[in-house]
Amino acid sequence: MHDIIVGILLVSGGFFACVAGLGILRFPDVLMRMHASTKASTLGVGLILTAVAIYFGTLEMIARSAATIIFLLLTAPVAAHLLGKAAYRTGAVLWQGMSKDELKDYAETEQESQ
Amino acid sequence: MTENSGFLTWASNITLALLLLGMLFAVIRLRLGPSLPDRVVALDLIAAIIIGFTATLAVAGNDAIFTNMGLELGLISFLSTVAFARYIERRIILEKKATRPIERSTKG
Amino acid sequence: MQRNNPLTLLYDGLIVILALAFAAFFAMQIPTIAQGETIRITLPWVDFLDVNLSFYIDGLSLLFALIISVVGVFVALYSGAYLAGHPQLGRFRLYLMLFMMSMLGLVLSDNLVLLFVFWELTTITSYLLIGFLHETAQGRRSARQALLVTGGGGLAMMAGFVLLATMGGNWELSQLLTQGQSIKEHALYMPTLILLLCGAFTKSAQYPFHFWLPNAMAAPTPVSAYLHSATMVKGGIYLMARLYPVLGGTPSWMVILTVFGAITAVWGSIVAMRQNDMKLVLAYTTLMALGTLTMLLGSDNVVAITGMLTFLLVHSLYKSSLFLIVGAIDHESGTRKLNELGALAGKMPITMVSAAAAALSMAGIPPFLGFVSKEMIYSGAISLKNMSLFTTGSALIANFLMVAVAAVLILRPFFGPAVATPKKVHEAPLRMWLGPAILATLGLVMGVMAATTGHWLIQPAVQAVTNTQQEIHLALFHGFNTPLLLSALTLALGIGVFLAYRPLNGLLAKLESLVPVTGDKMYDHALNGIAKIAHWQTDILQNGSMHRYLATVFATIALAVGYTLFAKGGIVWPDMWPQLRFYEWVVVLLILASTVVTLLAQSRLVAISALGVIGSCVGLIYLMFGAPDVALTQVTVEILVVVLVTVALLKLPGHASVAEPSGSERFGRGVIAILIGSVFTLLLLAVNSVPLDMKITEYFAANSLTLAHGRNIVNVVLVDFRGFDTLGEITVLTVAGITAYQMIKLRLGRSGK
Amino acid sequence: MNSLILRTATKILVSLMLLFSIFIMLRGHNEPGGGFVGGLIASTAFGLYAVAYGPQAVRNAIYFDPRKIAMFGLGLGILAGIIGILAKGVFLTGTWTHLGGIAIGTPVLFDLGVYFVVVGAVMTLILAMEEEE
Repeated sequence: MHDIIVGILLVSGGFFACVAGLGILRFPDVLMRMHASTKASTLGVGLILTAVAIYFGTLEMIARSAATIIFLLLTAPVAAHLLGKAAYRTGAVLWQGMSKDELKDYAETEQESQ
Repeated sequence: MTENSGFLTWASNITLALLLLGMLFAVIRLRLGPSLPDRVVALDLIAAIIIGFTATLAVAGNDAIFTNMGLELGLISFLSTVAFARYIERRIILEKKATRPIERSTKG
Repeated sequence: MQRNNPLTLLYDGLIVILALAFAAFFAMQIPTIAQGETIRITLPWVDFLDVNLSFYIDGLSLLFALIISVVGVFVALYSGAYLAGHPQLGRFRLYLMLFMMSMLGLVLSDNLVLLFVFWELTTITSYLLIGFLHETAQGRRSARQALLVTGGGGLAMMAGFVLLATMGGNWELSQLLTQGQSIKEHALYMPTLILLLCGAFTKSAQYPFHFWLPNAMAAPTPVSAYLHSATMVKGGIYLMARLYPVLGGTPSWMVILTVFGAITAVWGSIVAMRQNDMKLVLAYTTLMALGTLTMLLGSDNVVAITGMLTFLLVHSLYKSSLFLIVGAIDHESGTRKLNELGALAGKMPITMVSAAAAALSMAGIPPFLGFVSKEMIYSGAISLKNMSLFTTGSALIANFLMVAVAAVLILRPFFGPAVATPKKVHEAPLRMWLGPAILATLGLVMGVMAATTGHWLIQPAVQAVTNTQQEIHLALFHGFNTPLLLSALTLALGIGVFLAYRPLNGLLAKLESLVPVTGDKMYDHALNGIAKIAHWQTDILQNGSMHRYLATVFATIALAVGYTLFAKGGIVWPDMWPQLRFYEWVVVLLILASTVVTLLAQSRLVAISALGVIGSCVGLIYLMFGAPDVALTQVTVEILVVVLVTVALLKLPGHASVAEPSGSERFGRGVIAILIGSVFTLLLLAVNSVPLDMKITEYFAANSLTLAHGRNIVNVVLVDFRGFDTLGEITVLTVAGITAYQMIKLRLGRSGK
Repeated sequence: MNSLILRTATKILVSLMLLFSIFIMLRGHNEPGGGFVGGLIASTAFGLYAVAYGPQAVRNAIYFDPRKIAMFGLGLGILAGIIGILAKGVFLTGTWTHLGGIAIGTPVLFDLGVYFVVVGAVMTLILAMEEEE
């Protein structure tokens, strides 16, 4: 029973990581690729880490996996934010189909200030 | 630490394969990536997958030693993305100072 | 002449007393050595190389030691007055004393290495003494030239000594002298001879290497008197004489020495005729003397050797006194050019007398020892079995030119028409005329008592050189025989040449201009050539482009390691495909993929980040093969590199894109890359095939916990067992950090780019 | 980079990283870790701080000049060696004492020295490059 849960978690984690890779490849512009990269990968890796925690079962291992997950959850969004801002600022090629661009007016004002 | 059951080894192998497939896609994006931010996104994903990789190895190899690297990588892989982001931003300002028109960053 | 304060007189006195002490000590040894005994003192110095301070006094070394110390006394006395008031007189005394000690050491040492050490010491002290008046560029140049030429010769000689010692099986000269026969037949005889003659010929300024001696006249006159006439330049002669029983007597020895000696002698005397500066005249006559000595050493009969040794003694006496006299004239009148001097006889009577005596001995006029030595030379040359005509001929030419030069040297300045001289001339101070006077009278006294000098001084030396108990007897008059006839002929020709001095000078000038290249020019060409080669080589190897450096480094490694692997047959092809688990295969695949990305990357940053991916994969491999520490370090370093590179690229915007290499260059780099890659793969395969020596690992595994209280062997080894290496590494790391910091700050300061 | 989000994240992360680096350094003797890796992680933490708050903030934070830190590290290393001489007569021999139940020894001191050297050297580089503006 214990193995089956670990196995399922592992495979689903792997699956999400693979989807993240696919996402990066298929999405048209930078910002959308970031969606895939940060969200899917964090989920994938998170699942694998929980699988590890369950597999070993010792307190130390659970704490270590939990710490790794927290670190990931902490760093991934900040990284994505910075990257997005930098990409947008430096005139990344944006997808035509984009419906709303909230950052446009704000970006102009900030550009002048620099 | 008994040897893994058949199902578990099968599962970990599949996960490893999926992870590495994702990594392969990322490397392709790294090659194709029109602009530098695309490439940085690919690198970010590779870092995340490596953490996953070490975790799966811990299960496959039935040894807790692998998790150290994952833990540490989780913390510091963030810095490379930050450094890249800063580079992307600063480069444009330097070019502006050098009064060259902003060419759409098609080349990395 | 300002009053000398008592202190300088004391210091002058000290060095004179030292020289006197040596002279007295060696004089006391004359009786014991004359009976054929030899004194040998050995002090252990470097045992395992069997190099020890062993000194050996026999006839030859005693003769040299006496010359060195006696002439040394008068030179020391003379230089006190000559350089009075010179700011660095103290340093001059030190160099002079150092030279005397090293010269004595050279002639007395028995161990080959010790002889070489003293040989080099004389070279260095001669460099210091020639360069004493270092204000003039000419002084510096000639000092350096003397050092390079004699030093180079010294190195060749050292190689010769090593060969000699291996042949003779012993480093002590006294033992080697007994094995003459076996050494002469030895296969290594010829190279040893060439190497040793290189040393001797450079030191004694023989033909190809003679150019440094006239230039050495830039030294103060007492130095020229002491080093470049009486003692140092005779070091080479001493070496050849000392090794005569071991190496002498073979046809190659005789031909080389006779030919080169004759050329130097004749060439020296011809050029001496043309000189206007008295010191240069004496310098070229010294060349003549050295040439004659070498020529005579090339002979194989005892009479010639006796002639050579007497001439050696005579030459030291009259040449040193003449040099000192020229110094006195220069010191008094401010010039030593022949055409600017005249009628000094009245003003400098005593110097005139001793100059006349020295010149007569030089010309070989009967009562003087010079005549006795010339007679012996002629009788020796005639009785030579082979090349006797050539030797007698060149001896004759050299000697009659000597007579002419002697006449020029004395008649023009002392008795010639009066000429205004820069300084008002009056007799040289006591200390400056005493030396030449005594040396010149010695020449006369020894000439008159030829038999006693022969028995006490020359005979033991001849026995030492020829290694036989040969009786010799010197006499003023051997009856009417061809040598006497030859002497008369020399005298007549000499006076003839003196009278026809003016036209002869023009002829000689033309002759000299015919000579395409002189030693001096060759020396300059050689130096410039070396500089050019260095320049050319730096241009190729260090032209500032990193690609060039890397390419050279990798190419050399690949070729060197590859060749050894190939030549030693170290290529081990694994018999079966490596058994790797599924995911290890995939990591390998990933590394290949990212390598491709690196290769095709346009922007430098992409290349570096792809390399980063390879680094992380390698980190994974470390992890999989049980090296977590290394994996941790590897990955962290990858991240830090990214930070540094992005910052660097911000500072160097121009470098962001990779410069497109040209077709051929790209191909070249590709070839080198493939080469180095395959070589290392083969190397690793070879290493893999050898069973791993588990001894160390077992030791650490066993002791890591017990001795060092730690389970993580890697870190325990790093910090405890091999702590010292880590200490070295962290020092290197600190230094690297600091230097990098300085360089960055330096760049900021200079260009701020 | 004056992005507010980065600054707040850095505040938390840097302290976590420093703690983690000391943790890695201290457990180095028995489990993977040690002076080198600890130092590297600390330098990464300070690097992040430099990116977020600028090099001058880092210099104020670490108070001492990084080169001095590197020198201090070397001093510790040599001190560990000297203790080895005093105690066992041979330079750098590990001497262990039991202080309050836990074993403390010169190798740990040496490891601390290595830690400071790595931090000092890497920080000198990073700050020099950052400040070169």
